[in-house]
Amino acid sequence: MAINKVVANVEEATKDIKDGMTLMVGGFGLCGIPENSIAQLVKMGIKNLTCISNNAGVDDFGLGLLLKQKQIKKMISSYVGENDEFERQMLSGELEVDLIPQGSLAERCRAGGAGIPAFFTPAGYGTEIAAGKEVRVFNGKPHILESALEADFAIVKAWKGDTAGNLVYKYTALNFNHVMATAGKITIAEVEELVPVGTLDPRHIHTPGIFVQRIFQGKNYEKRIEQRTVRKRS
Amino acid sequence: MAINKVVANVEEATKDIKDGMTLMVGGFGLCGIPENSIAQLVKMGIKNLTCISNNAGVDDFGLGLLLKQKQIKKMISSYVGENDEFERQMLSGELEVDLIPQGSLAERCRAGGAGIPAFFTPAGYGTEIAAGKEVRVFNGKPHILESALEADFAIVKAWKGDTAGNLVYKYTALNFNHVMATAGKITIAEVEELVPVGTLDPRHIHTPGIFVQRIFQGKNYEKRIEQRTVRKRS
Amino acid sequence: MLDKTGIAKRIAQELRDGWYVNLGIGIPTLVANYVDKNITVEFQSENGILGMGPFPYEGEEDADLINAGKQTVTLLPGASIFDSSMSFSMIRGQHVQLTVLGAMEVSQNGDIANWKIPGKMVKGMGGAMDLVASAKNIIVAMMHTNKAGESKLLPECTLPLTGVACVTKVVTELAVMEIKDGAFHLLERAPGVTVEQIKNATAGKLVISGEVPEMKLD
Amino acid sequence: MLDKTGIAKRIAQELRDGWYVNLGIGIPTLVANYVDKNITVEFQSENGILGMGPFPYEGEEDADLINAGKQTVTLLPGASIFDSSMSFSMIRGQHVQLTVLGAMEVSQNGDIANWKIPGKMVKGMGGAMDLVASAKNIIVAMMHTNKAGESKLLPECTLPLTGVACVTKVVTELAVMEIKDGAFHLLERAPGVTVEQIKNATAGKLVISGEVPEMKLD
Repeated sequence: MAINKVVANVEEATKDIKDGMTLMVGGFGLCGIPENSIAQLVKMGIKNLTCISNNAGVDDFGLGLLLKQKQIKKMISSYVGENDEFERQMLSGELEVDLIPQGSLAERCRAGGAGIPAFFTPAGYGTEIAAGKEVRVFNGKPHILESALEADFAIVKAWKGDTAGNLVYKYTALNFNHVMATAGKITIAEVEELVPVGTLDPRHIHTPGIFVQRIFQGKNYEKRIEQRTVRKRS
Repeated sequence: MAINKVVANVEEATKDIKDGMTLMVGGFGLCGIPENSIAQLVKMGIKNLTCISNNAGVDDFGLGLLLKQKQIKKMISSYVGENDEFERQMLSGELEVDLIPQGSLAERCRAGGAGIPAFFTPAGYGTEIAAGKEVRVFNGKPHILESALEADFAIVKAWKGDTAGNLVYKYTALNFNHVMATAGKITIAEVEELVPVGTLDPRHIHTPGIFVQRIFQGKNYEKRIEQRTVRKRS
Repeated sequence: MLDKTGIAKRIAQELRDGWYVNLGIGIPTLVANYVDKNITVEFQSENGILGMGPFPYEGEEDADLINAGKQTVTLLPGASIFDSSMSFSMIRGQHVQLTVLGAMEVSQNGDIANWKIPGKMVKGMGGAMDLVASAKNIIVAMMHTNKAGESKLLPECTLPLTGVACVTKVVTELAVMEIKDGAFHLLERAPGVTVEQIKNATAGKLVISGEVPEMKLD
Repeated sequence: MLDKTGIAKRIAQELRDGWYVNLGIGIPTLVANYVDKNITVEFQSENGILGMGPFPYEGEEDADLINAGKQTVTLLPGASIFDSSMSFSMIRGQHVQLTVLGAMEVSQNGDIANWKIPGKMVKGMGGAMDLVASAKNIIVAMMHTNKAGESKLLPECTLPLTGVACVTKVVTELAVMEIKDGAFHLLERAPGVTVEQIKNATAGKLVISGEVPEMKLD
């Protein structure tokens, strides 16, 4: 049989997350975010968190909920645009912010999971992002050295997951969830549908269970849409 | 509609492969190798090839067919064990061989496709593989700097592919085929089954069509098994 | 003079059959509406889509299917979905033929500034730094001057850079310019716009060779 | 003294519930046959399998489903398939808890040589260098001496290295040894083998503390 990663609920999954820890939180905007786990972190009232997440949610949803309670000390993100409370805390100096090019953020998470401590990328060369970083020219083009990111916990959201921790994501909810799942010392996956092993096609698994330490059946997903754009039927 | 990558046949797919070029050839052992394209390269009689491939085939199949015709000048591989002609050419000095740790080979191909010119890995530190390579310590552990690999042509074999070049592999025939597909200046995919766009689930595509320049319906796959191991029914 | 739609239409003329294209937020997004019917291009969205389609019909929005601007979108036949690291492998590895994005400033050297104004709230660069550092062909869509009437085409950028020596063309409400050899080379005038107007609105070095044609838009 | 099966059985006792394990070719492969029924482990094969099962029944072999030794295998429920770069992400990223592999020489410092003999045909290191450079827990399964009767447990390896200071335990036909502080620490004797025999067969520094128990095999 496969290794069983199932925990009873969000409380058990997150029980040992502590003040001051570094968390990776999957999602892009509000798409594919671990809603249940974020709500539980709010409830637990853990403080001084460093959150690595592409975005910072909106005022009343996603990581915005943790920001409102001032539980986050530092955000490591690529874009944090839709959040007034974030802006207030950042401008007042309450919140540290480390902005990273989105591709470098993704690659640094992947590197963290893949045992690659550092790599060269052209992104950010010649900008303030490159300050203090090693520059090296390859094929006539300057690159900067970026380092791997790791986290005490990676918290991701998947569409379907099996008891062995294998994960499948729905459409663009894949985004940062997969790379972050690989980079947590402990990775927690909440899923819309927890299925028995043997249900998911071995060829179609996005995140193999080896990267996931805990999985639980999530509930009451709101799946809020940030920018509802539609066209008229002609 | 999607961009159409279909070419009529193996002749058209390979027509501009020339003497002295560097080719990546997908597969692991004889599993998932581009049989049609290899046969065509033999027929074309192209010489002085540098082949990047995890293995070198066997005497009468896979890249062994190119070796027999002395079409390969240099092999870049991780394991070349099952081939007497290879051994003869290597020991006589006719064939250059660059042996690379398998994980570094995979990562160097991925890096080539991903615009990462170099990365640090612990693999090979303290061995002859590290000769002449930069060593740097991260988290107390020494790593060596490895560079990206690219190829004039990457030739891969998939199970199903659509006209837009999207590829799905069958089980472990995935192996090096995906990373190599991303790293060719021109990538040729031969498939067991060429299907219309819209047939493959967008969530289950292993190699997005953007990496594939030419795709064709292969034929007469032999799919030889190198080590047939079975158990008795009890 | 062009409106935003006009700029998008003109940029759409730059697209070539078989290209993969990444469109930024704002005017660049509009480019998708004006692709020549005789060519096929596929749109890449850096959050993980290739083969992105138009907005969904009302009632068919899926919270799990958005573009990099967080807008609900659809998939065209032949589309694929992938994770953020593979998405930027495509971008960094130069598999995307064209990137179109907005800017606050562009220099005659091809430097671009579009992510940060000192003293103002910084929202972040998103994928812009990866895109401009990687793509071989980068077209900037923007207004020629800012709200104060000052040129956004400069000898050197004054704002923090997003990337250096990377922009290949700029399309504004006034003109199409190519950037090479440390100068803006005027290729086309917008309908009704004079070379003089463009000169006056361009602070960076502007090269004008012979007669400058007026752009043709359908 | 143990035969190959005995070595595999003894190594199987090192497995812990919930571990992912990579088994090399030869004796290590046999370990899979002796896993305690009360624990669950999953086997990783570096060509791209997690949850590898036993050989297929005759007639059910699939050329597209092989292990790193190119042998036809099966998948267990919960298995997953992935490409070579993700496979080595698992290995390099230390997600695999235990690697078991064969060796030609092991030094008292934990260095291992198992891929090349100067003057002989070199077949390549395959994934061995990545595995030994990455795994936290590396057990070597091998014979204590070579065919000439010379010890393979040495002060220093004489053959080209595969990795440095990485082997944690060695299990041979004679003994189980832990490597730490620059020495082989004798943990267990094989049935019927004396400490003297092990001493004589070990060229590297061997530390013996108190009574050395005989290993227990079912």
